[in-house]
Amino acid sequence: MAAVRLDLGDDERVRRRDGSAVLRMTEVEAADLVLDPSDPVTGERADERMILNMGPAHPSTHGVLRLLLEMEGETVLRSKPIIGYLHTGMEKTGENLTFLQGPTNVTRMDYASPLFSELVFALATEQLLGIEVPERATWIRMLMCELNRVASHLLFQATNGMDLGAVSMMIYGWREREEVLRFFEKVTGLRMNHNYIRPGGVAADLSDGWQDDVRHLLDIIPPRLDEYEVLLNDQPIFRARLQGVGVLAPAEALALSATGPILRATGYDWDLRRDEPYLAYDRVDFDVVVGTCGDAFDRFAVRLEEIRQSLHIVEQILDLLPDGDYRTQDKKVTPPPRARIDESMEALIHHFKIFTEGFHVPEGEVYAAVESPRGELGCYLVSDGGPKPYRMHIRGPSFANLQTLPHLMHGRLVADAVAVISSVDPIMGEVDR
Amino acid sequence: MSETDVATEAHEDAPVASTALFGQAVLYPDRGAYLATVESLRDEGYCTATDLTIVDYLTHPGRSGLPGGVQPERFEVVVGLFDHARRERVRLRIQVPADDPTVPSLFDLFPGTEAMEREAWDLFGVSFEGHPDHSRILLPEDWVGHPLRKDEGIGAIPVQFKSASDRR
Amino acid sequence: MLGQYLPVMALLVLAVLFAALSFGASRLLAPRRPHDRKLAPYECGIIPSREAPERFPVRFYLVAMIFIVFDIEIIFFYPWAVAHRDIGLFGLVAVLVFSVAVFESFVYLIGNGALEWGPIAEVRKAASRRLGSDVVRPGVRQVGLEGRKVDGPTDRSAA
Amino acid sequence: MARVPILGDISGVLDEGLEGLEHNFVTARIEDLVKWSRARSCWPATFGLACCAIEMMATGAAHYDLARYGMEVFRASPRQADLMIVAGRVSQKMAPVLRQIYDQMMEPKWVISMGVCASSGGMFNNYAIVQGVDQVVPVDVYAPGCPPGPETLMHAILTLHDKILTGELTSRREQTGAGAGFDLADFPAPEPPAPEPEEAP
Repeated sequence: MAAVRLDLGDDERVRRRDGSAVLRMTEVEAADLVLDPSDPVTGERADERMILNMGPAHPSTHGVLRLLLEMEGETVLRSKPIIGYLHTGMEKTGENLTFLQGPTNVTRMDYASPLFSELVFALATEQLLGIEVPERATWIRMLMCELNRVASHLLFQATNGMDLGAVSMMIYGWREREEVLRFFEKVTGLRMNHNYIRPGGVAADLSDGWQDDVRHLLDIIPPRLDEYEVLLNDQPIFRARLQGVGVLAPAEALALSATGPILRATGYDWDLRRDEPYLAYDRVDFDVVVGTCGDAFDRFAVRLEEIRQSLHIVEQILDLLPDGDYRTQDKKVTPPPRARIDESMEALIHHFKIFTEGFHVPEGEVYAAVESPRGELGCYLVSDGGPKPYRMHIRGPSFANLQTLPHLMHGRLVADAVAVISSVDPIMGEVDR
Repeated sequence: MSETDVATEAHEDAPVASTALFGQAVLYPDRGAYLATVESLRDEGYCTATDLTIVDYLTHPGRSGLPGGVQPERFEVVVGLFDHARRERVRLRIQVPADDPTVPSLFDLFPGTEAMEREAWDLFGVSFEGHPDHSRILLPEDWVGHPLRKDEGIGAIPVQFKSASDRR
Repeated sequence: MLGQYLPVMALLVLAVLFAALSFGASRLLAPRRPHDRKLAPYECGIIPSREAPERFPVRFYLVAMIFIVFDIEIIFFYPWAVAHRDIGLFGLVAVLVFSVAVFESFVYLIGNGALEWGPIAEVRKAASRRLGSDVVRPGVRQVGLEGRKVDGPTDRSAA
Repeated sequence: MARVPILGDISGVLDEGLEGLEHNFVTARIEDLVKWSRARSCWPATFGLACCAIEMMATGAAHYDLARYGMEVFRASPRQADLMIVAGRVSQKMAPVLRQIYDQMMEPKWVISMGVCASSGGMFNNYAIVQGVDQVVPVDVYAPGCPPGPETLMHAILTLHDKILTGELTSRREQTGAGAGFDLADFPAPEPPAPEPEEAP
């Protein structure tokens, strides 16, 4: 296993604090910097430089990311991602919601792959509770998460194509994504923000006849992926726009805590599903997709191949999914079925207690992590024994991956900056929380 | 389950108490030995810092799970490191008193914690010495206060029911 | 004689009419709420804190110069193109001499790197260097090889 | 009192534009023409903030196809946009940016507040989220839902178009002094035509 020692070798610029690639100053200072030729980095060519603001309302910043670009002509020298334009105070809200309501808050963080946030919150809560989730729930969670990865990567293909000018890619990408969302709506009742994976299992069993729907997906998506290959991979213009753009070395990616497709694109094979198996990933075989040169084209190719790997996993789940109940039968955690409430007083009490005050989670702290389409999505949960989490921190993969932006854009053209932002594929809901 | 075996690892000066929670090692270095501990862990093979966050224990002082030698304080900096070769995680919990909320910055060891430390400063008000760009990251630059502290309310506005149309 | 210019005049009238109509209609029918923010430059939503920089890098002006060079040249080709049969070889040589003179200034501009806009040198060098190892490992699928030859160390990563 | 034979009193035109015209037979037809053109091709400005933006893009994509209402082009710059769909939760840091972009949009402009987070702060009643976008910009149509499905968004857009055509929107604006503030619940979508009973074979 390629365990590259953390040697920043040929790439000292990450360590140097003279702002080698990152514009480490506030907006006001950045505005005045340009007029001051005595600055050690800009030196006497200060008048050649200008600070351009690629602001929150920009078509290609994937939401409300803002970039301060220090540029000389068309070449980006230093840049600084400014975030916070979608800060929703979710971690504070998380401390005011019970453990049962938690998934509704967490699922709105990474809105391209909401089921992963729910999964990591549920796993952390279950570890604190010390309960076991029935087999069927584990496999249903895996099925839904892999399909969510397919939907999220299709969203990436769509927006990445549009950012690079292949506007028809936006239409194709969404066409496939609608198919997956239709299956989600059938099972969970919602196209997004499902609140489907809850502590103790899943909200509802799979809709009957789900095998045919999944087989329908498995039939139509792979041939269309080959269409994307023809449309994008084989085109010299598309390759020229992406190859050699935004190169990242494995050591640099590790130093900047980048995870997911960005880390794998540098040739460093690290995937939590294989290296720290959770759910039932050790009973399913799939390949970890790895790139060669660590540039924007590799990130694109890794995500395209990961869609196929996820579909391969879904194929295996189709016939491995066990029967049984889809939620833990522990009375304290799972509210009783609606019919039972009329019959037994105890069920009514449990129902009332769970839905008003919520179940109490023993005191303790835990860190659970899953492999979301953007990288390692972690949930650090501290409980003080009460029904509400004392502290809920979500480690957003895009938050860490966004730090690689200045190093990827250093010294490249502004047009490449758009390609780099799109290849990092940040979701601002998860970055700003 | 969480078995608490206090394995004190011998370091140059203060021994670092450690427990194991849910299969993940947890170390409790004090502020002085913080950088040294992280440096030695990094040389051992912990090649990436996955997470850095802060917990404010103002309204939950009596928390169990802390090994004997550690004196619980109000703030607790929690750093997650990951060793990819041995597939092992370690979590450092560093106690930070309320009256002097400063902690040395990890930027020189793990540049990836730069944004995480800025977020910790922004939402909790614990400053990091030696951080290259010590400014707010999520809140507007002129924001007063650190919202994730336990003594600051959630800032909810009582819902004013606007003129619900009477036709319903 | 004047008839020749009739289509040109008709075109001119049409153009003026269309312009006047559209300006008039928008002037008359659009509600007017002038506002200083409406006139402020669009900075992706950020309120510009200081004046936009007047000093632009020279490179932008060089591109304008190159356009001017070719634009003027084409305009002088028109009269030649219309009458090239009458003035025959002599006209051709004159035009060629003229275009060589203009082209010479274009070569000078290119020589001075007017069109070198690409990324700075040291970044271009690291373009497509293999980073990971090319040894096929079980359970790991290598992608990103389409359409490029990848040079660089074969198996750099320690086992 | 400048009177012109056909158009009648046009003194108010220079500063009021369309509204300044005296309402008679001819100007009414011009008004209809102008309102029809405004309703049938109002281009939305890309103002996707959070989860609702994904649903807005889904509405713009092939399956739900906003292009059938003449809105397939999401203009990036406010100079070329008539309609601002506030899709997502507006944070305190984003509010001045939202106001700046609204001010830089050309007249006449409309605002659809998509999703409960934009309409009322939604489930995030905390320090970071503006509790309702109508505190920042005058809103014309509120679309409920979290996120509102593409059908709900199209229902909101159709309601907006009808209100532009009937002119009720501009009159409602004078009345409220700010946005027209139509609530979708007051305008139930027309029921699909009842399937004709099949004749007996």
